[in-house]
Amino acid sequence: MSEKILNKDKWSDFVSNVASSKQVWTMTGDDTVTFTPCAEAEEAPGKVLNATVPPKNVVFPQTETLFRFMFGQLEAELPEEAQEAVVLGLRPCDARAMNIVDDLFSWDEEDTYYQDKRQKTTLVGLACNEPGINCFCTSLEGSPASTEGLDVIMADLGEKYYLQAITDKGDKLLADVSGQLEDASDNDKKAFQELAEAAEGKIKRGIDASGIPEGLPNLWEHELWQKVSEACLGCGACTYLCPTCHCFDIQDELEGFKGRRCRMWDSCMYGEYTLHASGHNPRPTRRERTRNRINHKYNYYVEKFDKIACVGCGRCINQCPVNIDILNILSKVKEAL
Amino acid sequence: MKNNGNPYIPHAATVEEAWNETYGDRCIRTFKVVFDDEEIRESWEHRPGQCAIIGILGVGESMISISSSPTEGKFLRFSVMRMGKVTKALHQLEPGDKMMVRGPYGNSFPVEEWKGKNILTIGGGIGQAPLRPIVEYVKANKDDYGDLTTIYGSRTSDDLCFRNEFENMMEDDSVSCHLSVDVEEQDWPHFVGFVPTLLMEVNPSPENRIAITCGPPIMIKFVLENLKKLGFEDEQIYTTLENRMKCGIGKCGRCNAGNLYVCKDGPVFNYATLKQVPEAFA
Amino acid sequence: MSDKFEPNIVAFLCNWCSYAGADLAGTSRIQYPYNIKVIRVMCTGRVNPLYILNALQQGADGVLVSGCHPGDCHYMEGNMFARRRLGLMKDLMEFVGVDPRRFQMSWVSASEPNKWKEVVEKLVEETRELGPFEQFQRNMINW
Amino acid sequence: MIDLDKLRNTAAETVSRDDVKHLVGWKKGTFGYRVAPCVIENAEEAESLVFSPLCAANLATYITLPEKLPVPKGEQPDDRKTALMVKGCDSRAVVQMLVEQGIDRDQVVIIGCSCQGVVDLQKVEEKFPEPLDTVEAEWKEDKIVFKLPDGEEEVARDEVLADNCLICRYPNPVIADVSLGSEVEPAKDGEDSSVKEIEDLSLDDRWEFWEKEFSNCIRCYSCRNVCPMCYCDDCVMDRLNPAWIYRSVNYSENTVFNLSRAFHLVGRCVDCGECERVCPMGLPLGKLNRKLAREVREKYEYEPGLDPEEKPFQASYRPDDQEDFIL
Repeated sequence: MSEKILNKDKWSDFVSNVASSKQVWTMTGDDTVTFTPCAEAEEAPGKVLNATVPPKNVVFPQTETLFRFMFGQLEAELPEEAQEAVVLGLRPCDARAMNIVDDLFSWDEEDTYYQDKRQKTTLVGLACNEPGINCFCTSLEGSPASTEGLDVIMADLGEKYYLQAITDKGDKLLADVSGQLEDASDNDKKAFQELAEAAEGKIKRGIDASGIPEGLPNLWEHELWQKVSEACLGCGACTYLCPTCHCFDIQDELEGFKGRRCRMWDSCMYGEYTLHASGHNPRPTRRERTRNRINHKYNYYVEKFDKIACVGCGRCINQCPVNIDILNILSKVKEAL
Repeated sequence: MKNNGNPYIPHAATVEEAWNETYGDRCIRTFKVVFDDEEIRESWEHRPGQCAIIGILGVGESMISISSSPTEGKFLRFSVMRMGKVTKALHQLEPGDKMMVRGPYGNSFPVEEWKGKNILTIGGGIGQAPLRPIVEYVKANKDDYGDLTTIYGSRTSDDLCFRNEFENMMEDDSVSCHLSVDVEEQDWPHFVGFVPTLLMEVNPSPENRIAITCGPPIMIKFVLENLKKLGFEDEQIYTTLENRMKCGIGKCGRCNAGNLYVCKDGPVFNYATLKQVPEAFA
Repeated sequence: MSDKFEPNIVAFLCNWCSYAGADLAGTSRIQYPYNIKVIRVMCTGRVNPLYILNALQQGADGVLVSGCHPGDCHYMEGNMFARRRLGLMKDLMEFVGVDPRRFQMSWVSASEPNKWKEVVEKLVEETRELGPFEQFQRNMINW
Repeated sequence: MIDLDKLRNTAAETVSRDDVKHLVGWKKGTFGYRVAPCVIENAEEAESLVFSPLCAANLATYITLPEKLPVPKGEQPDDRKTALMVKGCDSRAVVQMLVEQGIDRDQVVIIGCSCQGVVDLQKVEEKFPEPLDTVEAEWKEDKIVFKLPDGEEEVARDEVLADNCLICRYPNPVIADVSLGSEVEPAKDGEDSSVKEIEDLSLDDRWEFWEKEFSNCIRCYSCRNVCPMCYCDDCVMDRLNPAWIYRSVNYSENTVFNLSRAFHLVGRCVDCGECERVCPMGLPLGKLNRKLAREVREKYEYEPGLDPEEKPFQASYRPDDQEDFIL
């Protein structure tokens, strides 16, 4: 796989070169950073640790049209095909998250909307040199420079980027824009590896996740769930901002006689999520919902796809309005095992 | 319009017949529905116990169990209780109107495994709708199975579903059919009392018998207790779970009861598997 | 059809006064612009600001809420609550950048068909001048 | 300044009363500048309570937040009181709930703590990046002291206080069964200058500003769920039949959601700043509420949450209310 070097001063025409054929998504915004499509990006990425909203909205948008129709008629008109896209500067943990969620969207029946976008998206990840205080990717088989799920991995070597293609898609992308790239030397590669180890050492938080997936079922009625969830507000922040959360709702919308069926993100922390039309709710309080959220990621998903549906990005810890900390919950679970 | 692999596109279907089983605010209306598209009508096959998602474009869709057995013909039957936005819209459909159907979803009753066994169905209120396909399937393949016993009860006689079918099942001696209403009513010839007590009255022997039950959670709780008293093993007891479902194909993540996805691993569950999942009866 | 922009105005009229006033305007053959689409409510106190936002969202270019003069309210104080509530709604919409003339309120009693005609004409004129409402309409969202 | 032992003893006494179910207070967070709301049931747990410039959470929302489960047959509902610690603005929220009969007075035991203003985490992080180990903070006259891992840092209050605290009019609790801490004098200028800035913009610039903000909203409803004034059982925004707003997330539905929510707080919002603090997308929601609160104060001389006997703003009127906008 090809290994290239890109000088930072050539960054903007590297982006516009890629943008000429593909839709480029990069981190934009000053205080709240999100992934948005933009034709050209002036300054190089990396000054912000991670986007508030994960890049899952590139392949699984918050609101997505399933099909359009005219009210009273039966023809369903599909939306246009997705266009080729490149996500520039996402972090390795978000790419691992996409890898985890891919299994669900191709489980048994293909989700054509997700697969169409996923296959047409090339992920160019930026390794973390300065992990955040709440990052714990190393406890879940991830690392600040992991290449799992990525097509190209970039490393910030100071005034230039070291690019290494991981998949054929990545190779092809680097070939398409070889104009601004030069071949990487061995000490570039060595610098990349040193940076990777150094970053791994800077991760302070973590949890020994062994034994949690198997142990969770017999903690069903444990009182820790009440204790950790009593401050919870039941808002959707932790799930909307979680890269491995994939739950959605399907609704019909009408505008005059034009109609569409669309799906949008939903959160298991809302009360209406499991509310039956009869008024019965199998998960009536925030205790059950918090228990379900943790069990889904650390037990149910493991049973079905043999992967823990958490990549340790730390967003739910950073963004929770009342400081409900998943690592704190997991350590309580470990104690109670 | 074929959906070329897109699992979310529903198919148009015409309501051939529609009638009200019960009246009042939570009334139940049954629809006999046939697909408009020839190819889909032929290529569609479902097994008893499976569900389909029916709805009206512009209103929404909801998961309803198919209450007709594949042996009855190329149509689908749905019995819908009037509860929310979609079911209220469905209840206004008259013969000739259109609804959108997609599916079939979920697993089915393991009819192969049950060959040669006696079948006992215990239903309550709308709970009889998911059980009707297995009753019709067993009646259609009488010689593959042992005897068929159906127990069905509801609050009052006007809440009784499939009244005419139960009437002629009473005459048919190959089926031992038992009806009940909760409260004494004049000119009600059959049993009066709750379904679990009727079950103890009928006192079916657990010998080589499969019990399938479906109905309000409170009824299921006592039926399971009585079945244990009668000596039924956990593996012999089946039930269907009715959680809120949206996508039907295991993606939207909301139908899980514990680690079971009701739309993929269910809705038909063996009581032995359900026992390990405390959330199943939440 | 004239090529002038024909605004689409939704009016919530109180059943006892303004609706009767508009009805009287009709029966006494008073001509007033047809752009107004009337929704009868039992009292202006019943008009929830969410209706105004919803109307603007679904294609209205202007919204009018018209009810009884102070003191005439069939329910004694419905219009008083409406005055206070919808007055602040106007300030909020103006603060967010919606032109205040998009949403107006008026007192029209059952015996004032002429005032009803003036109010409607003034409203249609102002909304025509403002042009179509394009700030948070649903049909501008690309599906 | 409130000394912690007095606070903890009061809490311990209150929670051990047999007519009190639990006490809602603040405790040290799990990392950095965080302080988490906590529910304590017995006296020992009272030891973990703190009160510092980091205690931004408005605990009044925890009176109505717990879901009321159906009581199994034969059992009595647990109607013991909820005790909670309130700052000045939080206490006004409790009073406003009493005014609207959302709760009744004997359902709560209120421990008032006079507050010298809580910090805005973003402002603090710009000065001192958030460390991993928990940081304690204290008021010291007009400064705030942060005990960071590598030494104490002092910074002027006005540089790090939250916007609504800079213009706080009621730092001392307006209602309390037990009040702690000495009198704190309110801010001199009680007006929000940023509201004035937006008002001076032209109409189109204002819409451009708010359209960009509302397009960022991801409708996670943190602002609604944190707000003590949003305690309806089923919110009109969640209705499906009729669906007043659709669940799809775009600037049209977001605008109507945010405007309606701001409007539902007219004459009710006590400006505790929680909606702005918890919004993950950083929407300046407080500006909407403060603009409306100023209108209500100037035009109708009404301030919410001061006197439990007062009539609710939207359920009362005066004959000479302003009506120049009416044709």
